[in-house]
Amino acid sequence: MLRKADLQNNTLLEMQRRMIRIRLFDERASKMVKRGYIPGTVHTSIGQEAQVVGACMALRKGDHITGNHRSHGHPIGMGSPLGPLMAELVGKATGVCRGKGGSLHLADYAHGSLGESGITGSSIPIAVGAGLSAQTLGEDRVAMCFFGDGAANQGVLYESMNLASAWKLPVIFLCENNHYALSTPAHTVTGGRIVDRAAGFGMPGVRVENGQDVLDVHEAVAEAAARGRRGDGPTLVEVMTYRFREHSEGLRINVDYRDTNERETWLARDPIQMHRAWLIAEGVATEAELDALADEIAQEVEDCVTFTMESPDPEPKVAFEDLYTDPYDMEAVQ
Amino acid sequence: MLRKADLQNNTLLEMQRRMIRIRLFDERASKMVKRGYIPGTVHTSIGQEAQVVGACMALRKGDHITGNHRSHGHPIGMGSPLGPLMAELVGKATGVCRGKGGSLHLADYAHGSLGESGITGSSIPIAVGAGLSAQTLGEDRVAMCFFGDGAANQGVLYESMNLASAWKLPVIFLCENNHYALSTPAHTVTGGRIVDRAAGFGMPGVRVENGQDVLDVHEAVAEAAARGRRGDGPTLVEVMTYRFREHSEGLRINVDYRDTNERETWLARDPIQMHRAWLIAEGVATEAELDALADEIAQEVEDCVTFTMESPDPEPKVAFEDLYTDPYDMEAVQ
Amino acid sequence: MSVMTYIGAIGAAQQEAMIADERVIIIGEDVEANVYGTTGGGKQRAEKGDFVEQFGHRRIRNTPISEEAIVGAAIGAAMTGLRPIVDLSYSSFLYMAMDQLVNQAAKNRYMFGGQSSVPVVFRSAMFYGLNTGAHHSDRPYPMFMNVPGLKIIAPASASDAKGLLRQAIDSDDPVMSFEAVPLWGLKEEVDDTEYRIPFGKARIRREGSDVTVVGISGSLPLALKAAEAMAEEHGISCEVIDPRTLVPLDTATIVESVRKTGRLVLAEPAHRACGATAEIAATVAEEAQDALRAPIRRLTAPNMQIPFSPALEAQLYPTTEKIAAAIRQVAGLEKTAEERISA
Amino acid sequence: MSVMTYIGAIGAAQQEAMIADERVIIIGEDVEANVYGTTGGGKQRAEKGDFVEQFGHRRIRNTPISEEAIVGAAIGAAMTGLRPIVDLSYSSFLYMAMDQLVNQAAKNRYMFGGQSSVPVVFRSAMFYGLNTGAHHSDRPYPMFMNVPGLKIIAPASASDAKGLLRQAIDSDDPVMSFEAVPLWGLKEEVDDTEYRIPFGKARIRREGSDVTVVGISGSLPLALKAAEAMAEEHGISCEVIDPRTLVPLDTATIVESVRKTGRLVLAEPAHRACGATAEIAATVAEEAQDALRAPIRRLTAPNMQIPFSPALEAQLYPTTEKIAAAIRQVAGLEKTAEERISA
Ligand SMILES: Cc1ncc(C[n+]2csc(CCOP(=O)(O)OP(=O)(O)O)c2C)c(N)n1
Ligand SMILES: Cc1ncc(C[n+]2csc(CCOP(=O)(O)OP(=O)(O)O)c2C)c(N)n1
Ligand SMILES: [Mg+2]
Ligand SMILES: [Mg+2]
Repeated sequence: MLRKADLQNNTLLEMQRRMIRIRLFDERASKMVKRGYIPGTVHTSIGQEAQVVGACMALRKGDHITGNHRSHGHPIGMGSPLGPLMAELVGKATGVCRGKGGSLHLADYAHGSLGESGITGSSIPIAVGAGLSAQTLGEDRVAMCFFGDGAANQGVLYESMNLASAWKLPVIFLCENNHYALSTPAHTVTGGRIVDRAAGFGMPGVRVENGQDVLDVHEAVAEAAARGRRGDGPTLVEVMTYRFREHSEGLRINVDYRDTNERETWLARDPIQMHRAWLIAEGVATEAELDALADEIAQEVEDCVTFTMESPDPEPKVAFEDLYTDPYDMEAVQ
Repeated sequence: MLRKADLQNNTLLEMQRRMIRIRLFDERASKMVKRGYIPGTVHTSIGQEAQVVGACMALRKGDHITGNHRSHGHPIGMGSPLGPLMAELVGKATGVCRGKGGSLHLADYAHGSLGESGITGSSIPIAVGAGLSAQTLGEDRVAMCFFGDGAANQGVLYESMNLASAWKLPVIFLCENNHYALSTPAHTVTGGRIVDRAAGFGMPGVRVENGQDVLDVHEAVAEAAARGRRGDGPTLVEVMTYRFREHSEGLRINVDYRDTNERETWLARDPIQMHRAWLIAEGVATEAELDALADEIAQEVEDCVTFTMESPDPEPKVAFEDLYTDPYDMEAVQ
Repeated sequence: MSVMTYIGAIGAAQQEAMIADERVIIIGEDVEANVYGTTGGGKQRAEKGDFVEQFGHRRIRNTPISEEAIVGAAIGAAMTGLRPIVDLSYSSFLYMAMDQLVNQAAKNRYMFGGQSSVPVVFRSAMFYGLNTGAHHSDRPYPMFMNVPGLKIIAPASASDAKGLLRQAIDSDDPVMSFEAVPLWGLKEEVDDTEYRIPFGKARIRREGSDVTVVGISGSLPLALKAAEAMAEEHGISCEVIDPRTLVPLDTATIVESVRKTGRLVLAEPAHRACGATAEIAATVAEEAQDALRAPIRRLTAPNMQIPFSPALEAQLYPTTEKIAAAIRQVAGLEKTAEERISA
Repeated sequence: MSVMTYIGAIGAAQQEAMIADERVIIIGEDVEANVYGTTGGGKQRAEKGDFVEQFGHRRIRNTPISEEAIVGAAIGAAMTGLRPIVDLSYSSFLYMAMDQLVNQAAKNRYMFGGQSSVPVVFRSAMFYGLNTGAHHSDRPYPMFMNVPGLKIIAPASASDAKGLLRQAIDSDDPVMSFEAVPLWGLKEEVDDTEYRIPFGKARIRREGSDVTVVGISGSLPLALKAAEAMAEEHGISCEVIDPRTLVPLDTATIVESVRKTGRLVLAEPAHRACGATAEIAATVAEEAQDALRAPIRRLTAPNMQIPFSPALEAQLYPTTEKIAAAIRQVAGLEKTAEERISA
C-alpha cells in the first residue's frame, strides 16, 4: 500500500498493460508454433510477467537490458511494439531483426534491448559492458541482464559479478528463478541459494520472495537501479517465480518433473490477476476500465499477427547482409 | 600447542623437511633460470611453503591434487622425489614428464599429482572429476585443487564449487591467497572476500589467517579432507600467504606494485623459520638435528641437479609420442 | 539386425557400453529425463529402456548448466578411473567448455609424458537447417580438427553411428562425437550385437570411376543422391566416400580414389574457411595434383552466420542439386561461370 | 620515419589510436604495469610514455583473471559507445573466452539484423618456439577463420603491425589480432605518422616468376630468407606473399601469382589440419588447378602438441631450411621421397 504513493497511476496501469501484452503475445505465439507458422519453438514468459515487467519498468529510457532464450517478455517489458517482434518470430522481412534472429535472438535497440541470447548466461557480460561504457563515458544509465536459475550456474555470471563489483559498474543482475532449468529442479543442481552468492562478490543480494507481485519486483529493481546510478555498483536481484507452461512450446518431457500441487499453488498466483485485483482495490482503475484495457491489447495482438502475416519474407540475399559493417561482398564469403 | 598432540613427531619433522625441500629446490631452480639452464621461467613457492606443505600433508596416499603455474611446491609437498622434477624443468629425458611438460606442467601420478596447469583455474574441475570418480567408484579418497587469488576470479571455479556442492563430492578448493596476481593487487580486482564465496555455493569456507604456520594450514585442510571422506561434500579453504620473490624468476616489473613495509612484514614471517622455532620450543627436535636436516636436503638438491645435468636430452622422436594411447604414427600427424 | 534411427543407434551404443562396463557414466543437462533422446525412456526417441532405472542415478546424472566444469570434471574422472560420456546437447554449447577441451582433454596426456589417459567421449548434436538461429546452428568440428590430441567422429548413418560411438567409448583417448540432427530420423538395418568401427577408415559408400565425391556428416546422404542422379541422367560414375572419422582422417582412401577418377567434389555442412573439405582438398593438391583432371570443388556453408528465417537459411548449405551441379561441372558437362562469360 | 620493433609498433598504434579517439580504451590483465610491453612505460618494450599517466585509470584498466567476462564486457561496451582493445596476452588464453568471441562478438550484428556494431579489438600473442610448453604455445588463428563475423590480422613486420592494428582499432567490426612473439624484437623503419593498412590486401614482399611462396605470421621472414637463398644458390625466382589479414583473405593475389609461377609453397606456424594454408591450398586447387605444374607443399606444425624441451620443440615448426627444401622440390631440383624410392 505504501508503495503506491511513489508511483503514478499511469505507471501502475502501464504495468498491467505490459503484463497483459506479454501474456497475450506469448499465448498467440504458442498457438502459432502449434500451427506451424513459427518454425522451431518459443519459450514463453507466461506466469513470469510480474518478474519481467516489474524489472523493466524500474529502468529509464537510455538504460539497457540483455536477456536469454525466454525472450519475448523482455523487449515487451521495455515497451517494444509487438508487430516487429511477432514478425521476427515468423521470420519475416519486417521482423525486428529482419528475420535473422528469430524468437531466441530478439533485440530492439530503439527500446534499450541489446539482445536476447540463445546461449544461457552468455549475455550477462554484455550488460556489464554496457555498464562499463556508461561509467567511462559518464552517461547516467544502468544496464540489467536477465538470466534463469539454470544459467546462474554458468561461471561467466560470477566473473561478471566480480568485474562489475570491482569496478563499481551500474549493473543489475536479475535472476529469474522459476525453480527449473528445463526438466531439472534448481535445488538438485544448485549448491546454496543464488541470492547468497552476492555477498562473496561484494555486492548486495536481494531476493524478491513474491515475484508474482509486480510492485515487489519493481521496488527491488528500482532500488538496485538507483544504487547503480549513485555509483555504488551492482546488485544481484533474485526473483522467485514460476513458469506456467512447459519449458518450450511443443516440448513433451517424459517425466513428471513438476509436482501437481506445486503447479496448482503457483497457478493460483497469477501475476496479472493479482495486480488487477490490487488496482481495483486501490481504486486505481475500475473493472470496466481494466476489461477495456485487456480488449485493447487483444486487438493489438490481432493486429501484430495481421501485420506479420501480411509481411513479405526477406529476400534471399538478406542472408548475406549484416555480417560486417563493410558493404556486402558475396565473393568474400562464398 | 594442542594441535601437536594429534600429530606424530615424524609428521611434524616431515613438514619441515618438505618445506625446506621446496625452498632449496626453488632457490636452485631460480639460479638455473638465471644461468640459462632452465629455458623460459619458473614461478617459485618461496614464502608459501607452509601453505603448500600444510595442505598436501593433510592428504593421504591415494588422494589427488591438481595445481597451477606456481607448480614445484605441490608435487614436492606430496612427496615427489626431486630428481625427475628438476630434470623436467631443464627438459631432460629423465624428467617426470619426459621433458614434455616443463615447470608449468609438472605431474607425478605416482605421488597423487594429476598435473599442474599453466592456464590459471583450468585444473580446478579436474579435481572435481577426481572427486566424482571417488564417489562413483566408492573409493575412499579426496581431491584438492590449488589456485591463486587471481585464479579465484575465473568462472570455472564457481561452476566447479557448485557442481561439487550439488553432488557432495570429496573436493577441497584451496586458494593460495598471496595477495597478488602478477602485478595486480587482489583487492583491486576482487569484489568481496574469496572465503565468503563458499556460503553462496552451500559449502563451508575457512580462512587460514596465519598461512605461514604450517600447522594452521594442516588443521584446516585435514578437517576439510575428513569432511569430504565423511560424504559431507566440498570445502573452500583460503590460505593467506605471500610470495617472497617476483611473480616469476627474471621478470622485471616497471612499477612498484608491492609496498616495501608490507614486504618486510611478511618476510619476517618465514614459514620455515617459524616452524623451526616451534619444533625446538616444543622439544620435537634440537637445533643440531634441524641443522642436519637442512644439510641433508641441501645435499639432496645438489644430487638432483647432478642427476639432471647428467641426464640425456630426450630423443627428437619423443616429441611425436604420448599424444594418443595408440601406437605412434608419424604419418598421421605430419 | 533391426531397423534403427540414427538417434536410436546412438542411444543403443550408449546402453550397450553402459551394460558392458560399469565405469561408463553419462552426465549432461537433462539426461535423466531423456530430453535429448539418447538416454532411454521408451516413449522418446531412443529405442529401449529407461537409463535411470537401468543404471541408477550415480551413472546417469543431470548436471547444472556449467559446461566448462562438466567437461573438466569428466576429464578428471576419466583420468582417475571412470569412462564418462558427456552429453553437451547442441554443438553450439561446446565453446563454453573450450578451455577444458583444448587445454586439458587434448593436452594432458602429452604434457605429462604419457602418465595420464583421458577416456572420455564428448557428444554434441549439430542442429542446422532447422531454423534454430545463429546460437543453435553451429557445426564447429573443423576447429577441433586443428587441436591435436582429440579424436573426432562424424557418423552419417545409423549403423556407423552405433559402431563409431561404441569404438569412441572404448577408446582410451578423448573423442568428440559430432552428430547431425538432420539425420536423426534416418532409418537403417543395424546389427544388434556389439560391434565397433575402427577409426581412420573411410567407408566407400558407392564405387565409381569418373568423379570422387566426399560427403561429410549430413552432406553424405546428399552426395549419395547426387551420385545416383548423375549415374542415371548422365552416366557419370561417382565414387562416394564417407571419411566417418575426421581425426584420424583417412586421406589415403580419398587420394587413391582421386588417382583413379581424376576429379574431386567435396561437401560438408560447416563454414567454408578452414573446413574439413579445405584439409582434404589441400591434401589431395599435395599428394595427387598430377592426377587431377579438373579443379577441385568444395560445397560448404559460406563464411556467413546462420539466419533464422526459413526464407533465408536453407540456401546456405550444400544440397543434392548443388552437389550434382558440381559433379557435372568437374565432369565437363557444365561450363564454369567464367567459361560461360568468356564463351 | 623511425626504427621500431614489432612490439614497439603495436604499442605505438595503440597510443596513436588512444590519442585520436577518446572512446578507445585498453583493458586486460596487468596492462597498467605494462607487463606485456605494449602499454607504454619507457623502460619496457613499448617505445614511449606511460599509458596510465597519459590516459588515466579509466582508459587503461587492469582486469581480474576473467577472460570470458572481460571479452564479453568489451563487446557490450563496444555495442554501447566505446571502442575497446582487449589485451589477452597469450593466444592460449583465448579459449577461456571462446563463447563470447564466437557466440557474441561474431554473431551479434548479424543476428540482430544490423542493429548493433561491435568495434572491438582482441589482441593476443602467439608464443611459440620459446619453450613455454603446451599451455602457452598456441597459434589458434585457424579456428577463428572458421567463424564468420570476425576479422583477423596476422602482421609479420613492424610497419604492417602498426598499420594493421590501427585499421583494426578504427574498424567497426570485431577484429582479432594475432601477434607473433618470435617477431617481437624485429626492427624496421616505420612511418611515424598515422597510417592504416586496408584489410584483405596481401603484400607481395618479393616478386618472382618460378615459385609462389606464402608465409603467414612468423613464417613470413623465414620464407623471405629461403627465397633469397634459392635465388642465390639455384637461381630460382620466388614470389613471396604475405596475406597479412586472414579474414578477409586475399586469395586473388595468391591465385594470380600461382597462375604465373605454377608452383606453390605455403608456410605457417599453426597445426596442420584445417590451418590457414589448408584454406589457401584448397582455394588454389579450385581456382588455379590448371596452372599448377607441381604439387602444392604445406609447411606447418604437425598435428602434435607442443613439447617443452628445447631438444624437442624447434623441430616442429617451419624453418628456412624446410621452406627452401620445399621450394627446391616443387621447382624440380629435389626428388620427392617417392621418386627417390622408385628411382
Ligand atoms: C550454454 C547453454 N547450455 C545449455 C542450453 C540449453 N538450454 C536452453 S534453456 C535451458 C534451461 C535454462 O534454464 P534457466 O536458466 O533456469 O531458464 P528458464 O528456461 O527456466 O527460464 C537449457 C539447459 C543453452 N541454451 N545454452
Ligand atoms: C587463463 C590464464 N590467464 C592469464 C594467465 C597469465 N598469468 C599467469 S600467472 C598469472 C597470475 C596468477 O595469479 P594467482 O592466481 O594469484 O597466482 P600466483 O601467481 O599469485 O600464485 C597470470 C595472470 C594464465 N596463465 N592463464
Ligand atoms: Mg529456470
Ligand atoms: Mg596470487
